[in-house]
Amino acid sequence: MFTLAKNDKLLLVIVAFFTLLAPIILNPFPTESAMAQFNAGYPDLMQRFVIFGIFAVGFNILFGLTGYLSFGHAAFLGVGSYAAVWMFKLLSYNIVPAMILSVVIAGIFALIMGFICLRRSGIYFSILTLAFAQMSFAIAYSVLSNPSFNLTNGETGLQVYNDDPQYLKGDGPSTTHLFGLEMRETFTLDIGAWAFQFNVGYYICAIFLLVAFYIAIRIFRSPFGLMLKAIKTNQTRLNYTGLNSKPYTLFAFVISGMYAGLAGGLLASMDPLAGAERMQWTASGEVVLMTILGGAGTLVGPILGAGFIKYFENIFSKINDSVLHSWFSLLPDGLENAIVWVLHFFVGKGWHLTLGLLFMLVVIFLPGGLVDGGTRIYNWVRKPRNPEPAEEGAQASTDQ
Amino acid sequence: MGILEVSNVNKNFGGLKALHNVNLDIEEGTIHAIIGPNGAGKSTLLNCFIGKLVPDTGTVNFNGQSLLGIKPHQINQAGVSRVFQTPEIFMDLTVLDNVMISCFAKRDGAFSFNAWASVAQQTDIREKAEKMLEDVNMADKSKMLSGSLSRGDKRRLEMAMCLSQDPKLLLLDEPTAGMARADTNNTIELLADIHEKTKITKVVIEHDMHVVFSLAQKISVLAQGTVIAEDLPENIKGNAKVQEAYLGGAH
Amino acid sequence: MSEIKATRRGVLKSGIVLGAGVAMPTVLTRPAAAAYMNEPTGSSVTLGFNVPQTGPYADEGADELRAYKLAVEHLNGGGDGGMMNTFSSKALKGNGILGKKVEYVTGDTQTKSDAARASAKSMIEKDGVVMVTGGSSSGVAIAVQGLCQEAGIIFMAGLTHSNDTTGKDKKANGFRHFFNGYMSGAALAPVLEKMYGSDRRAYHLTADYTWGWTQQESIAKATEGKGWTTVNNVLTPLATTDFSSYVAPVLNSDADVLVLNHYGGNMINSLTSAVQFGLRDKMVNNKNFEIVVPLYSRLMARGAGENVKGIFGSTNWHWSLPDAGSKAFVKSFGEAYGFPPSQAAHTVYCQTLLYADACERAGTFNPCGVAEALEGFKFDGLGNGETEYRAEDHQCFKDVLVVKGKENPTSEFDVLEVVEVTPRAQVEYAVDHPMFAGGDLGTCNPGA
Amino acid sequence: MDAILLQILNGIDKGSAYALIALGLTLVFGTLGVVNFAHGALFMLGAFCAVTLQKFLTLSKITIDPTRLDFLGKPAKIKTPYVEAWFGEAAGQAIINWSVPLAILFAIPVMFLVGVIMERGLIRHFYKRPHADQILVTFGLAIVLQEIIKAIYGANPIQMSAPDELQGVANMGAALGLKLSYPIWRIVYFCFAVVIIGSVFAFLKFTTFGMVVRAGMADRETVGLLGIDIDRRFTFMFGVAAAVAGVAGVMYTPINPPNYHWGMDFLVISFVVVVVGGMGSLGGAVLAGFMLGVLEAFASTTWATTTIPGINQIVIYLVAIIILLTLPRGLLGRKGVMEE
Repeated sequence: MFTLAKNDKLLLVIVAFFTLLAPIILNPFPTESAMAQFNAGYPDLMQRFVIFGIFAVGFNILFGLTGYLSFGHAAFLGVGSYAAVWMFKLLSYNIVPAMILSVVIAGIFALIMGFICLRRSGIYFSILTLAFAQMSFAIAYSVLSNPSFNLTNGETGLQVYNDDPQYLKGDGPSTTHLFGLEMRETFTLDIGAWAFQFNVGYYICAIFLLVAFYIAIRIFRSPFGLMLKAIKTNQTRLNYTGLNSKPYTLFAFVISGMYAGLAGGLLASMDPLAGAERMQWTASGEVVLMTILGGAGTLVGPILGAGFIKYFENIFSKINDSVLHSWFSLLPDGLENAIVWVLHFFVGKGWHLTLGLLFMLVVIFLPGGLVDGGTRIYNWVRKPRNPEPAEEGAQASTDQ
Repeated sequence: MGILEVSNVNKNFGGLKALHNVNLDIEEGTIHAIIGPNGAGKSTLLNCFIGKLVPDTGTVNFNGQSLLGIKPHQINQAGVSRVFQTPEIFMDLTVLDNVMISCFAKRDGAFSFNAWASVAQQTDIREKAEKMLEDVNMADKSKMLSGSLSRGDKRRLEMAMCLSQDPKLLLLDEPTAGMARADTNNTIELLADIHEKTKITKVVIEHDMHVVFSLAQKISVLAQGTVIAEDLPENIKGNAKVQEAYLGGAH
Repeated sequence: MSEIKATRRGVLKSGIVLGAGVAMPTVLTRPAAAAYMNEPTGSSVTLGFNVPQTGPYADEGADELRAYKLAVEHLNGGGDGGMMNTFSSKALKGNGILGKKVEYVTGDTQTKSDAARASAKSMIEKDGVVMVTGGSSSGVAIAVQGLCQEAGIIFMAGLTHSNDTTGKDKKANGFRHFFNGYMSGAALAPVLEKMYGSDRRAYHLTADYTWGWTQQESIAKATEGKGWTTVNNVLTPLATTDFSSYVAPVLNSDADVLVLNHYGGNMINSLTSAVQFGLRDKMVNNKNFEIVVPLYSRLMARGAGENVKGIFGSTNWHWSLPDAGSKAFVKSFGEAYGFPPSQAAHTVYCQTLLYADACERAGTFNPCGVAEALEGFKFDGLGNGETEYRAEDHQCFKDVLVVKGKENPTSEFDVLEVVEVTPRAQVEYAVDHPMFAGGDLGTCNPGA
Repeated sequence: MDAILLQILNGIDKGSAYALIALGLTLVFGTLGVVNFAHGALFMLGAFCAVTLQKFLTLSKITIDPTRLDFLGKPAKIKTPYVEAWFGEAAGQAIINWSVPLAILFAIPVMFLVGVIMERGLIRHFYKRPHADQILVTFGLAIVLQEIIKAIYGANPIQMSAPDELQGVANMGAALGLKLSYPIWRIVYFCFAVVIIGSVFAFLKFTTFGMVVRAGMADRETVGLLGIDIDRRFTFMFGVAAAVAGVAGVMYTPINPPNYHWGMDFLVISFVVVVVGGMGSLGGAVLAGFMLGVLEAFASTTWATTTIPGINQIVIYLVAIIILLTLPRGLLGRKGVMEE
């Protein structure tokens, strides 16, 4: 069934290993220890890791392969979320119809937007998607949430109310579920000082990620994927080779839009609320950051990038001054205060600054992202005396 | 009836007459060179063949089908391949991938949503591409990134990409421009060799006389937007009008 | 799935089997099934302070955080005790809550519902908090309130002024101390009538989102009840920075009052534009043109600078109030940080104390017990006079302050002056009032 | 009639801000071929130059006045700005009163330097990299700059006032018999924008330096071959672009109180303006700036919003999309700029 090359199979197995054991791997520190601050193995964050991983993997199919930089992909995520919540409101909390509708709607939306935006390329394309994203946000935030026609519930976010019809609900659970299996059910396994949380919702997301990742590998290795890479490299040649680049980019756009819709639907399935901020252009910017940070055009890069940024957003932002003080409390007072004073610009509420700096450093020094960094370190460790022969570099960039 | 028929083509840019009543008839299976001094209108004419420019009047027919105003990929799918002045290849991909893309375009048409199959398992395409690379003596470089090839090899690769599609007509736009003498000779040999094997019709636009006279079976001379002569190579050499155009012109 | 009947975040009884299967002798289970979500088992209890630390309301968030820290210090017996000394309920003893030392975690809502819910979830799932509090925007408060209801912990809302928080989006696990749009209208209208007369024509500029609409509706209804006419209501996009194209048409209308239903940066910008266009010096229908900003915040009034002078609005609390509770709070806050607290700081401080007190009185952290203790709870001494947490919708009912931008401020904090303390009876409304209808409180959820 | 004129004025005024930002942005596009997502942040930095100068001018000596009490009932601290102490009260107050216009003198060198440092330290290394990389690195820079400003000045807007003499409204329509009054400072802003735009154009048109830059915009390599150090001139132009954005920010502060988020707020719109105007066309940027400003003002009228609900929120993007689809190179774009 898995007709993958050996390397790809290995990659899939590694990703599967890490995703399935994430609840353990991400919780390296005992619950009561001071380092527990850095544990990321709780359901909500793990869900976000994989959901945004899916989002970024999809975005990478467009950006990484064809080089078209879209600043509007958050719109599809938002549309997917809205579609899913509407399914919860109208049918029941079962996530299956919600997931289907969110992918379909996002796909249709992407088809329309792609059809228009892809008539231009380069920076013009980016600005067009930016304009579309801002328009969608404005429409969702207020135009479509007026009292007479409330499709999005504006600032508050679309959510399920007790008096919603939910025609198919019957006696079913009143929380999101997959044929009765509730998303929020969590088994906590205590081993010594550690507590590991195995959450149903997380594993559903993880399975979706693995499927999405598998599909992405297939696309990367397919003739279709090859054509997309060719578009990035040289559109003129592509056209004179008898290939029509338009449908290729459009399909890539729609596929990545559907990935975003899937991510949006999952987000709503884990937490049945859809807010308009999800559609803002800065949210699109975030997925761009993820993809670049991890490594655009590589298979695992986007997942790494998504994990990295979500970790920052959720863990670094929680390190406040009193936490800092407790870390350095052994130092003399003056020194302690000085260190805390410096650090507090970078953690807690200053996490955006750290992220911005980190991102700049990656773009400047590691154009291939974290994956590139990893490859360089690997090569450096493996062959310290024989620095990068040309063939090696050539191989690396095509294999990934 | 030739394979490519150009009749009464006129093209003006503002007040400038770029092409004036150009008539050409390219015979199937020949190498036909179009020469002329700088600014004679060679590039404009070529652009009319490939849909980039639409002439003000006149027709360009390939196998009876008009080429005017249609998209590059349609022209290619109709059987016209093009080699550029500076090699246009997929620099970020391997040599083998480059040729395979051409083969896919030949097999699957302008678009095919073939996203589930694996490139590695398309054995027919791979074998065809490998065979093609062997034909142009590049089999040993198939795993290299094409961007890292020498200029001569890039040209060779571009040629391989075009030939792998079995075109009916091959347009070559100054195929040896900017090449060292050795590379130029290699390219001439390659072209001659290919022509020996495939007999594909070729239109070469060139101003290197050495290349033209080593290859062409027929030559059209363009000057100031008009065809001033069309004849066999040996006759062109002695043509007074041609000499005047070259000596009285830029050189 | 029903065979493995596990609690939502609880114990894995069958996990022992699993553990034993993997042959790990060190596997321990948690003590018997918890009675409710995140029941504190050690010597401490953790509260979650979820405030905007980045984004447009970061300064409010920072002030809220200061107040939270102060409240925790006071609950644990530190400092001068602040309003604990003036609070009418004497259940709190300065030894934490129910003998457990109070600890806290902080999170960043970014003033986005998504980020706020993510942050609250991590507090619940990772840090095991029993209560989440905070918020500086109604959208965020409603989103987090819904989450807490589902998860089964108490939510003590911070700065949220939309009618919906305790109206159509009310939840059994959520409680609001802050006032709302309806109360602003009810308190402002009589003062406006007194100052500007009953024959006025009002032009509304309204931020185009949920909070703006509910406030506009409330103010329009209340002023129309006093004889005013609402000439026009123009919705302004949230992202607007230059309000000139919305303010200019006011010049050519026959309106003589401009009501700005804006908050935060929007309010500062729209007010600045209105003043620039000379609206305040204008005479219409032989009356002085007036501007009203229904919801005031001192931090924002400071941003608008000179422009707020003489402009009426309402607020939940102000540091210049003379009662003992307010004085005690201003003193401990001022001594700790060097400037007086904002209304956001005040409301979250009260919420923390009220929660702690309810736990003490209920004798448990169980959300259902706490909710019961808060429902219908009457208290005094927290700076707003006699106050009641209404059982039916979990809204606090208390006096509302009508304030005015001060003409001659004596310091940079002295921007607003209290014009009138509107008594509670005047701002009260029925639970099924149309502006609040459509919601369902539901039942309390202990999460287990 | 009055209402329409007023909206045109509003549109022109808004448009002058758009035009000024877009002018600098397109200068950078045209000369350096760099897509600068941090350009909005330069506008914001300029505004905070004004804030900084104001803070600096109002740096105060603190004296304890035992006769007055602060909010805690302790003796109040009275602040007297040092400028008043040094220059005398009247002169000191006048300086503080005129701090915004004065800030231009302060902002020009500072912003020029910021621009030069940015170009030398960062942008220079990205000329040869893809546009996507340029967008990304400048996007990162924009985040860093705004976070630094937030760490220093907080998140709330900071009130800045125009000099007393330039506050209030001018009755412009009196001569024409129209009821048309308009804030003086906004008129000042418009005139200021015209002067800045005019001098940038004149500089490019009539100075040798400008001619070389324009030639470089058209064909960088050829100019380089002539032995002219085009790189140095481009660095200079980047500085100029930064300074233009900076002074635009300075003068905008009395219209809208600045906050750290201005950069991102103006970023999207300024790119839309540049693209609508035509990439690399200075005239196009100015034209598009004014055009979009006026359009936005009209879309905000009650008439427009009742006809098409929400039109005020989307009009600019809608126009941008339509223009890009019908006029591929924008209003006045040149062929071949930024086309991959």
